[in-house]
Amino acid sequence: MSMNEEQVRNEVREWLKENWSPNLDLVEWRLKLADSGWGMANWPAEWYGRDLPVSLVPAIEEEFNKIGALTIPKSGIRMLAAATILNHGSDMHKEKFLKRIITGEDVWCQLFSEPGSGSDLAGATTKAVMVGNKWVVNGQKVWTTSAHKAHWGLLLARTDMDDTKHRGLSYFIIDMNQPGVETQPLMQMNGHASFNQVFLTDAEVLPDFQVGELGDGWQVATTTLMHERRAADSLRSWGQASKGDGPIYDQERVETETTMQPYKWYPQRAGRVDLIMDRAKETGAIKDPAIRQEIAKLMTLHKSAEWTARRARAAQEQGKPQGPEGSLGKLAASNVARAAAKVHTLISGANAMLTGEDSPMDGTIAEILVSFPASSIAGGTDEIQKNIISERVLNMPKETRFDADKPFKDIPRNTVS
Amino acid sequence: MSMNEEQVRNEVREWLKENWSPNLDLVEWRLKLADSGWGMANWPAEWYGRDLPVSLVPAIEEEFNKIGALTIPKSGIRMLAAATILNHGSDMHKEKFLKRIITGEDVWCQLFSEPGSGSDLAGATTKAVMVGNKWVVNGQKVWTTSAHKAHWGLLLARTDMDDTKHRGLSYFIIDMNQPGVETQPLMQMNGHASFNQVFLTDAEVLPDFQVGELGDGWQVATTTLMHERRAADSLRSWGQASKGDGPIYDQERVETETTMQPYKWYPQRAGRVDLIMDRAKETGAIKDPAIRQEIAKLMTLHKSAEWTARRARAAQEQGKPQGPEGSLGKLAASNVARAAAKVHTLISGANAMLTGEDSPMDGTIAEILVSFPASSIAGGTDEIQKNIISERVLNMPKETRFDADKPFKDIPRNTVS
Amino acid sequence: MKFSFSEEQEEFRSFLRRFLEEKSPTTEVRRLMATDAGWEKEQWRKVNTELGLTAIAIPEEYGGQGFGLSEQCIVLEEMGRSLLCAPYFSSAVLTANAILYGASEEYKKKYLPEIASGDLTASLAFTEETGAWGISSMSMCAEKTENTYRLTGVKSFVLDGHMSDLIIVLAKVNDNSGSQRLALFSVDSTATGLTKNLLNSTDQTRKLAKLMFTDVEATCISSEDDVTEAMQKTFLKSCIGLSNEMVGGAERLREDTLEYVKMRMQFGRSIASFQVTKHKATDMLADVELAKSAAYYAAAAFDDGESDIAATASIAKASASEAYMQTAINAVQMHGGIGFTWDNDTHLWFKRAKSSEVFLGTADFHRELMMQSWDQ
Amino acid sequence: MKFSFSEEQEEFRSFLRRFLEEKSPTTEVRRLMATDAGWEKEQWRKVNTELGLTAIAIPEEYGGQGFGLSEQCIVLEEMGRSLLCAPYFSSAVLTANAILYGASEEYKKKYLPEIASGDLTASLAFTEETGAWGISSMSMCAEKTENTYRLTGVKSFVLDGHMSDLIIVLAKVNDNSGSQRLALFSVDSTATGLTKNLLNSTDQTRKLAKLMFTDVEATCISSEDDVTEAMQKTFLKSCIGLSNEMVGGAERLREDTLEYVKMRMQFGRSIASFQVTKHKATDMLADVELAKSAAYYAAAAFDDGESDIAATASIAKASASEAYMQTAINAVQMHGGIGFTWDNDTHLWFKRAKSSEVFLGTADFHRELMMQSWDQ
Repeated sequence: MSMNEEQVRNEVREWLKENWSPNLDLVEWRLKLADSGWGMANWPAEWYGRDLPVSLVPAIEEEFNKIGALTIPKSGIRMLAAATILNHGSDMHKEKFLKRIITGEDVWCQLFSEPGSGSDLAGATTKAVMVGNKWVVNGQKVWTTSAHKAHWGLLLARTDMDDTKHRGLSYFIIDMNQPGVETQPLMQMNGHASFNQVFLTDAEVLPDFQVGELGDGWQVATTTLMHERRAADSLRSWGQASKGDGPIYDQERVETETTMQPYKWYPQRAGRVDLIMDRAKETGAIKDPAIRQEIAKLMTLHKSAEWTARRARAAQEQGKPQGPEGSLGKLAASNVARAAAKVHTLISGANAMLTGEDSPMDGTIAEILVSFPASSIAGGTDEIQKNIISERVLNMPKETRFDADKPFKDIPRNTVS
Repeated sequence: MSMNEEQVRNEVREWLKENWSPNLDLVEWRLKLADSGWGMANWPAEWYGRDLPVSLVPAIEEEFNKIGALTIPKSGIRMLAAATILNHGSDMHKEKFLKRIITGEDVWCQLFSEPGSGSDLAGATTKAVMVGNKWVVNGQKVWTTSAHKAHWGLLLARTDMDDTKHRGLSYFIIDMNQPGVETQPLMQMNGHASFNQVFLTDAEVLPDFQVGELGDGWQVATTTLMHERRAADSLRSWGQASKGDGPIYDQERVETETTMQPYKWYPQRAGRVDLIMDRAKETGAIKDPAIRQEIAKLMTLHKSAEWTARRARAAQEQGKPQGPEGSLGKLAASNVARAAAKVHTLISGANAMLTGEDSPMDGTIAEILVSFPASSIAGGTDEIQKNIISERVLNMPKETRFDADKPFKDIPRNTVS
Repeated sequence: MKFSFSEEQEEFRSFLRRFLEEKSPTTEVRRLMATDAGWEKEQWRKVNTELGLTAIAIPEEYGGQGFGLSEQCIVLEEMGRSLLCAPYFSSAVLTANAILYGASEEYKKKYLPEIASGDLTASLAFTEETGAWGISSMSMCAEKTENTYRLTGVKSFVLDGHMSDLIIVLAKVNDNSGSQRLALFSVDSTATGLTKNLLNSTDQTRKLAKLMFTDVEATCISSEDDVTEAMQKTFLKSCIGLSNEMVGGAERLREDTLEYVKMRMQFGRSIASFQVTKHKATDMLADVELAKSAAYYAAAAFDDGESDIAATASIAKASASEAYMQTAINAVQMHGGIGFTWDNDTHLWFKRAKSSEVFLGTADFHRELMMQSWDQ
Repeated sequence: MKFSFSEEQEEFRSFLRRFLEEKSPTTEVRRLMATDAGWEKEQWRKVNTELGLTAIAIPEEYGGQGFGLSEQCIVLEEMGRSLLCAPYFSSAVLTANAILYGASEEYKKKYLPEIASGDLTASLAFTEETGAWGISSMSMCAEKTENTYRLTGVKSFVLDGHMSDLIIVLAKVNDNSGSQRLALFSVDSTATGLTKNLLNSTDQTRKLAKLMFTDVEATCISSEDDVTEAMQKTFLKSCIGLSNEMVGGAERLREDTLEYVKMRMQFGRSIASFQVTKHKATDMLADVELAKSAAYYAAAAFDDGESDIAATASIAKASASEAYMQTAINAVQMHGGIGFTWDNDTHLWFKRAKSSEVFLGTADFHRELMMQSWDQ
């Protein structure tokens, strides 16, 4: 343990002793964290942080956890907003938004994907045109989590049709509570509606709310996406509300539940390998030698994926550069989900046709069978993943681009989905 | 039955009655077939045929078979040579070569593939340069069956490095018995040497032996390849020497055996599904429920591939246009071969490690396990097959070409394998 | 064996396809699947009367058209393609065949003409709560009274069982000698003591019911002492029928997906121009075509009385189960996010693929059946 | 559990890799595999003495270096990578562990130091002509005489059995009570009545022998009445060792194939630029990396005394069997025709993949083993 870490731990402990109380109001407590800088210690001291290296954050959180003090949830779109604003935002942005991101009072959403640009985000066609002294935005966004509850949106919009695809985009923060923004839930094949469609009809954005320079939108979005990828990796462990008695814990539990609401079916999407052995024993399917083989195949895939993740984490903890094993988690998860759905089908037999209360485990098994296909699509399809791995990890040649150099308006595209 | 067919059948019967005898010498008999035109009845009357439509050939062969009269084997490189010569050759070529193709006195080989151009035949770099009044050829060819026994070779060579890839090629008939042609067997991983490498070092070709115009080589080669594909489809049934007593049958059996020598391992390459059930019963593996599943998977694949071929044949016999089912045989065969090798491994267990006399069925099983990978490579890899099917059957866009328009010398390529 | 569709058959198929495209677009499928019944009497009567679909494979002597399984499989394939919401598989395949092979002349004459005309809908109740598909694993036992039988117990996964006019039940009967035999019973859908529960099924286009019998009066309609063989024939014929229905759905999904990727642009090019998409589309073609061959062959082989028909039926079902589900997975994947939404039609077939994968037995189950018929 | 290689381990690996690249290029592999022996005493002694490879995992008290399985697995992985022709797996893995876990102190002291130094090569004869890998399926039975035992019967698939100085035999012994127990015996390779036949193996780099015993004198070396448990431990440790050897070979094949497709031009472009090639290369990476994780984890778990180690060992072996064979199939395919030729090195690993797929049990076999250990 470096001397530095010890010092920091001491400081945290001291500060917590004086400030933490489970009887505080959640926002009140978070305001203390913002003002002291202990909530986001790796942020600049100037902006609610303490300029500490990110590597010390786990130690700080450990000290919080020891005494049951609540930390700031590090995930969710609002943290992507914070990262983007810290990197590319103006002082006004930082002043206006960062504190309420820490307190959780503002809900954020991300307006990047469009019906016509799913894998190809930079193909966005939503337009922002300067009319008078305001940006006027028209277009349609999709796959937007929490859009209906959001106060602010991170918006990628085209400000120049004549420039190239990547240079014609700009990045804005848009007020979601205005007449030009209409939100519709988007129901999935599993009956849940985790996402929204957002229709922008002459929606307005003040010039001050542009992030980065005009035409730099793609670059700014890249920052958001980079943090999104990291956040996705930790999504599974996220949403575990702290355990404890006291009003502040209750408040946090409500917040977590609300935030996690759209993700309720995510464990099923991943295939619920954890249920396999019990289900096989309880149905007697475990006695079927053919099903035994399928279970064992699944467990082999699942365990080796898990060990691969552990291997990557161990290497990272040793400070080694990331090896190829670190890039395979998402692909492996798709394969596990698909294989698990197959095995659940075999185990459940005729019951695999049923859903809701008639289905095994009150619909959980049924939900797996209509949710697993999302694993290989959401957050970048398997195909896009394989392109990326082959190019970045294996150094294979990039796909020839047909859309890099010409004006965006000349690139063939779909106008609707 | 059309009147026409009945007439033809009568004529054949008459002619056979007068001419066929099992006591004839094989070449003598084939000369009769050449002269009468009954050997290759769909060829032009002028060139050893009778100008009959190809659809009548089965009826003619049926009449031959009824009385045990030998027909002309319709497969082998020499028939590709004949088809190419009939289409693109000069009268001199027809006069010089066709008769001895019918009699089988000349052996032919095909000199298209090179170490640097396997899937991409038009990338051939073997050069033919006119020196004085002869073509002088330098380069290396590979995958050449029977090159060591061949009298003549069908040669694709580059005559212009400045023209485009496809326009810079010309087509020649080369005399294989000359000092500039050196043949080496090419051993495969299964220990057989079905193919040769052919080294051409200042080998000579007379100008008369060019087929088609200068620069038309690729077009001429396309004819050869089209017939090769058809021949490949019928390879399985080929090589069944006629049964019968008499010197002519003995002669044909020797000829067939010699011709088939390089293909001895082809049944193993295809996976020998025919052996599966007996092997499973004899080893007791049939009692293993996991292996039962694998056998059933293989049989499902095998049977449905077989029925797909039957479906295609039935449609063809009804005169319907070829449906997609007709294009899937080769891909299905690769899958069957791979699956069969896996199942043979499971059935044989530890014995799958052994070969030769120590291996089950005197090495047959071992040969399957080191031969099956050729199924998905030889005659066009699975990848090339899938490109072709997606483009021609499914009408999907063609791969962008990087080698179509520029001078061949400017196209990046491997100089050696 | 003849193994290609005749010109008449092809014409019938084309006609039927156009007809169903018009009568059963997905808007209509979505409307009907959201109802408890799952189909509408009047609408179905109109379709059926015009085309005689329920009559097609019933012998002429029982008021049918007397065609073979091959012809009926054309109907099934096209219904699978259009996801037509109708009580066809339950009445005209499962129950009609159970009666045809297992009932006495008296009951064939009584029921088959009505099924053929479409006036009577019928369900076959054979599976129970274990969900086992094997005929021999039924446990319900009929109790003999003076003139009739009485049934107590539960049948489940009964296709259209909540709506059919007639329920044909497979149950055991205790012989005087103490041994058991299988018999067929007819039960009126309004019989006292019969409770019918519609089950929640993921595939809303295929309604399943749980039927609870409490001392329900039933008439024995069996032609023979034991209907095991008749039921096995019914089962394998239904498997072949289902396989044909399945390849119809798989083919439709494959075609729609191909059309979508050709239309969809990303990165300035059609996604159909990506080599990986091209190869996947080719794999899908191979999956579906091979499964089609097996389904077609099995139907023709049944009509021809082929001896290995049990294994052939299982090959068809195993092949269709895997091909349809794999096609559905690929179809969602190739549509991307939009393919996972409710408004996109892909999931309608995806769910049918899932229910059909399981209905009448998974591929694993049928693979074991084939091995049993080959390893005797 | 610690689950990453330390800097020392990584250095050892790099050193070993360079060393083996130099000493065991494929020209050398091809030369040695064509000999009956399969390896050369002098050459092997030189490699072994310099690096102490046979000593690495033998406890210090028996003349070894006392490292764990994890360290030995680094050696095995690198040997699998280079296809080193040496009697390592037979002596230092199979036999050394059988002695370590199953022999009495006397025999551990007698044999292990000599195996550690490399002066003694030894083979473990446990499988018989049935080729079954389960310890309990051995049938050879030792006959007790006054001072010693005598063996009659056949052992087969004995790794390096034709060349080893010492043969350790697993056989049953009839108790006075009439029950049977398993015991270990040592037999001198020159013993009277012992006939050693080199078997023709497809993978010429891995020599197998059939040993025929006719009344051969043997010494019982077991430490306990019954060595079943000791042999099971030996078996699962060997499975883990083999898995690590296998992922070494798979990784090498994967790398070589990737290098080849990057270099190979067709249609005016590197074939590595085709999307299908890129995705296949990614699939290969995933196959191999996941199998590596399982192999590494199993070795570390063994050293840590994890309770679920039997299932873990089987996961490692099943994963390695499938990944190696699949990698080999892809490697030949991606090389195209040239990958099918004898002169190209791909087939050397392809054949090792095939023999390793089967040696110590196929993936199917190990999947059933895992289920047995989870479903008790």
